[in-house]
Amino acid sequence: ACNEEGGSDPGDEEEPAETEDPAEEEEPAEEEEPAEETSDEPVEGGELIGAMDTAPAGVFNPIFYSEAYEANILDFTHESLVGQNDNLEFIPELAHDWELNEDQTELTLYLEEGVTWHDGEEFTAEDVVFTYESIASPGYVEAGGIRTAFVTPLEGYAEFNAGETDTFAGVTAEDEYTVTFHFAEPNVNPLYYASYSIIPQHVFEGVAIGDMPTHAATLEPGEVIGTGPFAFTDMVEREQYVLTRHDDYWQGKPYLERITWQINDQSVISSLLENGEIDFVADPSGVPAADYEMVSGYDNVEIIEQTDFGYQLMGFKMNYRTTEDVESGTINPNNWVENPNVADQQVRQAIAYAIDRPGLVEGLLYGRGSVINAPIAQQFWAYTEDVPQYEHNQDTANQMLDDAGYVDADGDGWRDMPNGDEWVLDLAFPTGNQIRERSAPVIEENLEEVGINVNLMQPKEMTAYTEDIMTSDDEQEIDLYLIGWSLGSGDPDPSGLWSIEAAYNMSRWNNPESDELISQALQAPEAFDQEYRTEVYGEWQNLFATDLPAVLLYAQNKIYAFNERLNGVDPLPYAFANNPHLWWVSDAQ
Amino acid sequence: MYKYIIRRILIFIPMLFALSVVVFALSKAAPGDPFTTMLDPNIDRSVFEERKEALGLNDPIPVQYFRWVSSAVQGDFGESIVYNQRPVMDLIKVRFWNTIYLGIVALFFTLIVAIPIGIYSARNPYSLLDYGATGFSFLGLAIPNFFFGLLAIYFLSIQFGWFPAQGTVSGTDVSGLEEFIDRIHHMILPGITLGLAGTATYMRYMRSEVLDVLGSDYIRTAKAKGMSDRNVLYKHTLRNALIPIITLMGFEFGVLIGGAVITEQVFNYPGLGTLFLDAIINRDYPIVMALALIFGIFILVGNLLADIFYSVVDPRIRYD
Amino acid sequence: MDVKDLKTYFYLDDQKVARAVDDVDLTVNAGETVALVGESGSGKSITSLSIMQLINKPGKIVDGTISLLGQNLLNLSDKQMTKVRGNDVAMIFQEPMTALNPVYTIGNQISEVLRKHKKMNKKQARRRAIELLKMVGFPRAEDTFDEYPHQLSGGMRQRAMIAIAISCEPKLLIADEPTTALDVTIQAQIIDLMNEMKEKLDMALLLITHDLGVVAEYADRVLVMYGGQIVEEAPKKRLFKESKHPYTSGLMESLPSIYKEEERLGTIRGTVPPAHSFPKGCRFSSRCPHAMDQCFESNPDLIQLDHEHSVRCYLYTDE
Amino acid sequence: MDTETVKTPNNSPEYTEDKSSDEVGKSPYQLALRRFMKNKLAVIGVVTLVIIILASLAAPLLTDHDPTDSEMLMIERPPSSEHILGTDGSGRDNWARLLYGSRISLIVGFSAMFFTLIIGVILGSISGYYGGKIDGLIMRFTDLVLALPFLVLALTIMSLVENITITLFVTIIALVSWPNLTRIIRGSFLSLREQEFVLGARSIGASDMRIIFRHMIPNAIGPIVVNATLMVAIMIIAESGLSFIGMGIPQPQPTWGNMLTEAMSVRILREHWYTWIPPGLCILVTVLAINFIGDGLRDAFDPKSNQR
Amino acid sequence: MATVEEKKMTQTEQESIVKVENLKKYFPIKGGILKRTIGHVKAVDGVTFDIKQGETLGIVGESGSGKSTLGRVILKLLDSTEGNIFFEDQDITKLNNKKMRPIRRDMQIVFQDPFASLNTKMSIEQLIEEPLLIQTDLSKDERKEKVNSLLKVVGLRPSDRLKYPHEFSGGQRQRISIARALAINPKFVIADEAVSALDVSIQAQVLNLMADLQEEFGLTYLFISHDLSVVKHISDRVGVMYLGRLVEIAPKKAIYEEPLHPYTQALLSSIPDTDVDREREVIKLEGDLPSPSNPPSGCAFRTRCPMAHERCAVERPELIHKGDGHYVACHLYDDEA
Ligand SMILES: Nc1ncnc2c1ncn2[C@@H]1O[C@H](COP(=O)(O)OP(=O)(O)OP(=O)(O)O)[C@@H](O)[C@H]1O
Ligand SMILES: Nc1ncnc2c1ncn2[C@@H]1O[C@H](COP(=O)(O)OP(=O)(O)OP(=O)(O)O)[C@@H](O)[C@H]1O
Ligand SMILES: [Mg+2]
Ligand SMILES: [Mg+2]
Ligand code: NI
Repeated sequence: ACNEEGGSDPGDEEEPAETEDPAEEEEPAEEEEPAEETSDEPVEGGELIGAMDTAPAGVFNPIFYSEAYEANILDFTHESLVGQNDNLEFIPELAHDWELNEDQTELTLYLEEGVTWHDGEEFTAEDVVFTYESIASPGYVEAGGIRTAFVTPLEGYAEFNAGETDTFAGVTAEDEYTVTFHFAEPNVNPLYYASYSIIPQHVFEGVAIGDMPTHAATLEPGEVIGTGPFAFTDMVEREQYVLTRHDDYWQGKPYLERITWQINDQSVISSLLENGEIDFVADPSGVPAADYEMVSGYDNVEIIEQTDFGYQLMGFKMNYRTTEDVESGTINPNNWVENPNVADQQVRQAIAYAIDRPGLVEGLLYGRGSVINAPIAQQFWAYTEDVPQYEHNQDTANQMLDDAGYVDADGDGWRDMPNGDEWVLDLAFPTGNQIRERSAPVIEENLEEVGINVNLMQPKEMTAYTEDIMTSDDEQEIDLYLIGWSLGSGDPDPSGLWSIEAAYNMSRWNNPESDELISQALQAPEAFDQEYRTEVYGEWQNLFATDLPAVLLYAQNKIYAFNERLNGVDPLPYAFANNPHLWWVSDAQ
Repeated sequence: MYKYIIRRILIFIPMLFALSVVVFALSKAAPGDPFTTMLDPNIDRSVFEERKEALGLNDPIPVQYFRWVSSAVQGDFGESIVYNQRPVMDLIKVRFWNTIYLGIVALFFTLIVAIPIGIYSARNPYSLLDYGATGFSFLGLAIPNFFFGLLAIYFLSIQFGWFPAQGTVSGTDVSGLEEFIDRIHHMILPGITLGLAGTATYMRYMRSEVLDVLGSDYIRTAKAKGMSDRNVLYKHTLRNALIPIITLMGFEFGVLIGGAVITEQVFNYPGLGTLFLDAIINRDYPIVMALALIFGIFILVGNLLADIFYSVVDPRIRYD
Repeated sequence: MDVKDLKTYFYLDDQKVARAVDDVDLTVNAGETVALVGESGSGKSITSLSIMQLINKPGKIVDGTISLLGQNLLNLSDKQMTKVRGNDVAMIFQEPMTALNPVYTIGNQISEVLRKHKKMNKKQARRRAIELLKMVGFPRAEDTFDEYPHQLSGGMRQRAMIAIAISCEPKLLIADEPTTALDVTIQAQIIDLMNEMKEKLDMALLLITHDLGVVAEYADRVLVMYGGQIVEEAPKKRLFKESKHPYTSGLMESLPSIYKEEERLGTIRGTVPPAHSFPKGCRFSSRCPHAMDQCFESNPDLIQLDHEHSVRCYLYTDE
Repeated sequence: MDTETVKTPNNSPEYTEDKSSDEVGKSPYQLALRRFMKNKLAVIGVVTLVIIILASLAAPLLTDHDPTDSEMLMIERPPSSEHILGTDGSGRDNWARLLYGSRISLIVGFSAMFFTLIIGVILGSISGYYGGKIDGLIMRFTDLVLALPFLVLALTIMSLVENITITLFVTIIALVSWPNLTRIIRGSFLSLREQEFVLGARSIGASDMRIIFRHMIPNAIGPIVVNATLMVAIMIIAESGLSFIGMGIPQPQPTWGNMLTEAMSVRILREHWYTWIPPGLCILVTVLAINFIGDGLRDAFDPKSNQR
Repeated sequence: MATVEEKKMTQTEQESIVKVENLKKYFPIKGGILKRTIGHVKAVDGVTFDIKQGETLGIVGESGSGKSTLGRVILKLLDSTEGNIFFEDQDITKLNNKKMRPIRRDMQIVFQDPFASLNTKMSIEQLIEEPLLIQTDLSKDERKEKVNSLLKVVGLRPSDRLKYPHEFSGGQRQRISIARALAINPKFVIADEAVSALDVSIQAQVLNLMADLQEEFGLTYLFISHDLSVVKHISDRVGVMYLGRLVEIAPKKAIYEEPLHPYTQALLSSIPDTDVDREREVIKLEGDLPSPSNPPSGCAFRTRCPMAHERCAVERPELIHKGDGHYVACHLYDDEA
């Protein structure tokens, strides 16, 4: 259940491997006052209507949900032990304190006391144990769960999952308010594993894991129970999802009485904002870049623009899997077949020079984005600009291609392979993201300007497309592909996307040096030091940008817009909904 | 007449069977299985195999068909692939009535507009209103309904704010009459959009049928009997003119459902049409199959009703 | 009933005018059966429809008077006319298959008239309708009352039509080719029935037909129509024995008989010209074996040969 | 009796009616054409359609732009001398897309009609002519296809294929839209089959093929041609509808339908009329023109019908 | 009168050209819940007769009595249910379409409706040429020649060749139909109500033409009509049909002067005649023609017969010869035989 949202919403992106997407549901318990705040005192009461362009599929259970629209609801209803702040550092949430042992194999967290679930029950360490046990339990994957990455490094996972033991040794409750995570091996970023949203044991106890996805407490308003500031109380399916204030919220009663998510077509959202029918539009799509100008002209609307937590890229299909491997589902680099069309590093670099990335940002993104050079979210401490930049330069590109021997041998106006063979690059791209779709012909044109014959392939719908690139990459047809990743905020580790054997390594980039660096960055105990990791990741990013399995194109800006009557908004780098209990509206009666 | 109806119903059953076979065959023609879309590399392939085995996807096709049909008869269409294994029936339930209501509004609009205007046109051919109606029906047939929908949203909803642009209700806290009015208010634009083409068609049909009937011998007889114009129109003309229209109405169900796929999309209306389209895009075949079957049943029942109604209106059909 | 100078024209698309009925005079007295004969397209039906004022666009009654019991029907309003139709004048049409509304029962269609003109209530109308059905020879009249037209045979439908027509005991019954679509044995029944009803109710009967046999059998007086005009008028016997107009004679000649043995039939060459392009002079001139120069010049008037016989032909202008 | 027996000399030519001379010797097709030409709306329809077809053929002469060429820095530009109708969201020239789009819209409309017509004529004539079992079989099959709405069936089939090309698109549309035409043709054939002239043809020993092609199809030509014409209009609309929901001819190939999908935003509707009005109008005008022609044909072939 | 005499002579010498034996044609009636065949319309129910070379056999009967069906079955435009059809001593009952083709040269049909029996989309030339094209291998010029001569024969101008049916009146169209039927020199022509739709004056023209052609080409006619006077005028022998059965068949004179069957008598008496002086006694028949799907038992006519007795209800009368080629199917004459 990878959740590429292939829908019609422009600007929506794919999520990468599960290792990277959990942070979405985290609420850092940041105590600082909202940044750009008016001097007015917050008032209690009032309601808010938010818009999203696609309805949630309907699974409101943190351990089973799969997409950003469901996350929009869960962001308000469920909480984790730890959250993240603006700098992506972990901060206390349901756990007010924690301790780590020397070799980072044991993490003990001390929970807030007096936290109540929406139904009034008390939140305890047992709930935490229950949540992790559920994810680790046999049958979880079969039931459709995709969050095993949070439990695999924990001690005893394999045995518990195989049904060999009855108790999960990975997470244990020391007492009612103390819980310990036991890692099988020293862990570089243990808090990340403690950042998963907690579900109530008293509600799900006795429910077989296989039944959980269809249980009322997963699906139905009023039955979905969390500890968050708002409870999911009502819905008109596919139209309205109502969140009502949790009066006993442990961080204090939220100001707003009610927040309603309304599903509106992208085409009308901007105008609904203008006439005040909706109050905010945020994740996952926000306001389309094209509408920025128009929306910013509305007197009653404020805009927050920030870099997206992800990037778009054009990958080079450097190797193909063999048919047998595809059929058996194995990923074995030793069997891979090299793609001669893009095998030459110099050629890949030349292509990078040939693409006018600032132009893309300026044109297709209406300037609302940035060129990105390394495959780590810009907001992370690990990101570095200190890599080869490939500024748009056709002369350089031409020069490099000439040097590499890719010249027009037969005089047809297109460059040929050094051995004189025809050189045609097949560029594949998916439908769904309008901007990306539009970038394909632009890239084609850019490359043709330096004499590279590019064949634009028929765009496919997202699911079919990823299937082509990932699972049937033996067809040996695709040379270039477009894809976008939105990244998790928990840890910058790029292994899910770029380690050699990662399924999402769509380029089939086979550079042992890269794997070496990636694992080095996670190597205990050196990696306990963030400085060290920063350094290693810097090196890796350099390697990436030099060897260039993909040209990173741009990172689109998220454009959040909300009615000025809404106060207290303080988005995180990766999410709009941050401390919604502090939101208030100036016109509440 | 009962015989006729019974026969009509008996024909319905093999059609239903054939329909289910077609739907099933179509879904089996789909490349891959539900799990090819589950790309998650962290899940072991053998898990898929187990689940396939458990779902019986490796059984012989007739066995699979039989299982599908027998559970479908009990209202169990399996689980959605994309919507996190939610039972297909649950997903359909929520949207089913929305589409039915929308269809009713569209049909209501169609009839309420098309029939009186069609009659008027036929009785006053080449009058101003007749030309107007003809112009309207030409335009109504020439404008793609999504385009009409977009224009309607833009002008009537956004510029003038007369109607809500989307959804079926404004909020969750209204009830009773208020809710009813609210729902109707929400359905007007999509209803008109959906009914537009039908209105145009029926207006023309009605006109030509009434003209036809007005020229027939028995109308001359009625006039020769000294019947008043009103009587001639309401008693002798209408019933005869409506007979062919009723037959057409059977087909209208199909048109409405097809139209609903697009119209619901335009208005972001949570009905079966949007569900179907989502399922198609996501290749969520359990939903596609269930909906195709349901749509087929709609149409078959529509035809059945039309035929039965037809036999009520036209005595000639009753005894054959 | 008296019809004078009746002119009904059709204004066709291309500026042509079809003079379907042109200067027709016709009188029907009470208790009398008058036959109107002529070939197809000679204007018989239009004459009768004009009397009923059931001419549809693009046709129009251009001129003339139609007086029924001294009242000029052409001066009546639409509403007044609906009171006359079916009540004072009734009509039977040629096609029994299509002249009844297929979706209503026979009974319904009869009682409708009674309720309208005789202001009967439902029950009375039903009783009377069943009486009428019996009168026109339905043995199971009660059942027939609830039957639909498609359940009846052609002859039965025509009888039902007659029942409708006589239900209000009209002064004048117009029968436009009432038996053409029926078989001879049924035809005999129907015409007998009409005559019987005529006698019983003392109606005037205008019988329109192209079958000279029927005319010979049942009419009192005969009018021969050609090209929208009456070309000869005479009592039946005189017409058959001493027809004057070449057209009438031609018709007689061309009719095979079961009692005579003729080797060859006489014929009239050519066909009836369409109503929008009659020859300039006498309308029959193009087919007439006796046509003289004069005939191609102008159309002769109807000449009164004696008090009961008149003819429209230049052959007799001198006499 | 003194009147002479009037005899027509047996072998002498008959008097024939005076027809206006221009109608003499005109075949029914010529007469239909004359009636058609008298119908003002229909003629306007033909002229309009011819202009549109010519424009689409002459597209390269009317614009220098490539309809699939994106100019990244020329996105959503208002009309200028360079871009007569401005550019779309991918920086492609709207005018060029309109012209080239007409090609695809027309190709889709006409070729779908053509395929449908072939299927419809073959199945309909077999069914209507031979009747009996084969008729029953074909009609049940037709009913079955009709039991699923056009769009639902088309979408379902489209979801089965991965790469939608124009040919495939047209094929799918034709595969789901033949039943109506088949029924119409069968209906005509069924009634023609019992007509005396068909019996007459059989009585002189004409073969089935001859009867179908020489006698029945020409006499069913009215409904066939009319419905085929209207089919083109329906197909053009269907293409635009499918494009709208993203299941039509894929970008960057221009069609009027997928040009219109750009209008799925209030901003475009409000500020960029030049992006959506032209394709919208083109669909409207083309479909209107075709419907006018269809109506004209109906009246021309069947002057009695009073449909307008 | 000489011609008539001659004809009579030749006729007796000639062998029969068409012979039908116990011919039956049942149309199934579908009904019931499953649309099964629940009965049959016995359109033609056991008809036996023969037609001699060069003669005209008239068939009369009321609407629905099976006249047209009989004609179509003989031409094999419809398949017979039972019985045999011989054409020139060849049994054609079981021949398939292909084997029939050469035989179709010799048998032709002219239909009732002059508006429906010509393909309006073909010119007169194409129409008349079509049989030549199918049945002969004449060259184009020869065919043209032949078309011209045929048009002359039926009294149309060669210049009419290029016209289309809609430009002709009913009588002229009927002439065209006749020309078309004659194109391949058939020996046997069925005229199914060929003049019924025409006005009397036109009807006379066509009847005369048919008589002339018979003389000229030595044709044999099966002349179907419901009009007794017309049948009398043209036929040599006349058969009377009632509900799919032949109730009487005899030379013309015998039928019209001494009809035997009560139905024939009634039929004759109900024809209105133009002879205004003749006093006739009309035998009025009660009721309508019963439905051919459910004919009365025994003698089908008994329900309307003024002389019916018990036997008529049980036993179906067979055609019996009453001498001089006069056959009748009625129990009144059984015992006399
Ligand atoms: N609606 C019409 N439009 C134009 N001409 C008409 C119309 N109705 C009748 N006519 C013309 O009027 C003439 C007389 O027609 P009418 O129906 O009275 O003939 P008829 O004597 O009743 O013939 P038939 O025996 O066929 O019924 C015909 O030549 C016909 O062409
Ligand atoms: N194709 C058919 N299917 C079913 N019944 C038929 C068919 N053709 C004829 N019949 C029936 O067979 C019977 C004889 O019909 P046929 O046409 O031979 O009568 P007819 O004597 O020619 O009558 P008419 O004088 O009306 O032409 C009728 O009851 C008719 O309903
Ligand atoms: Mg008439
Ligand atoms: Mg017949
Ligand atoms: Ni995933």
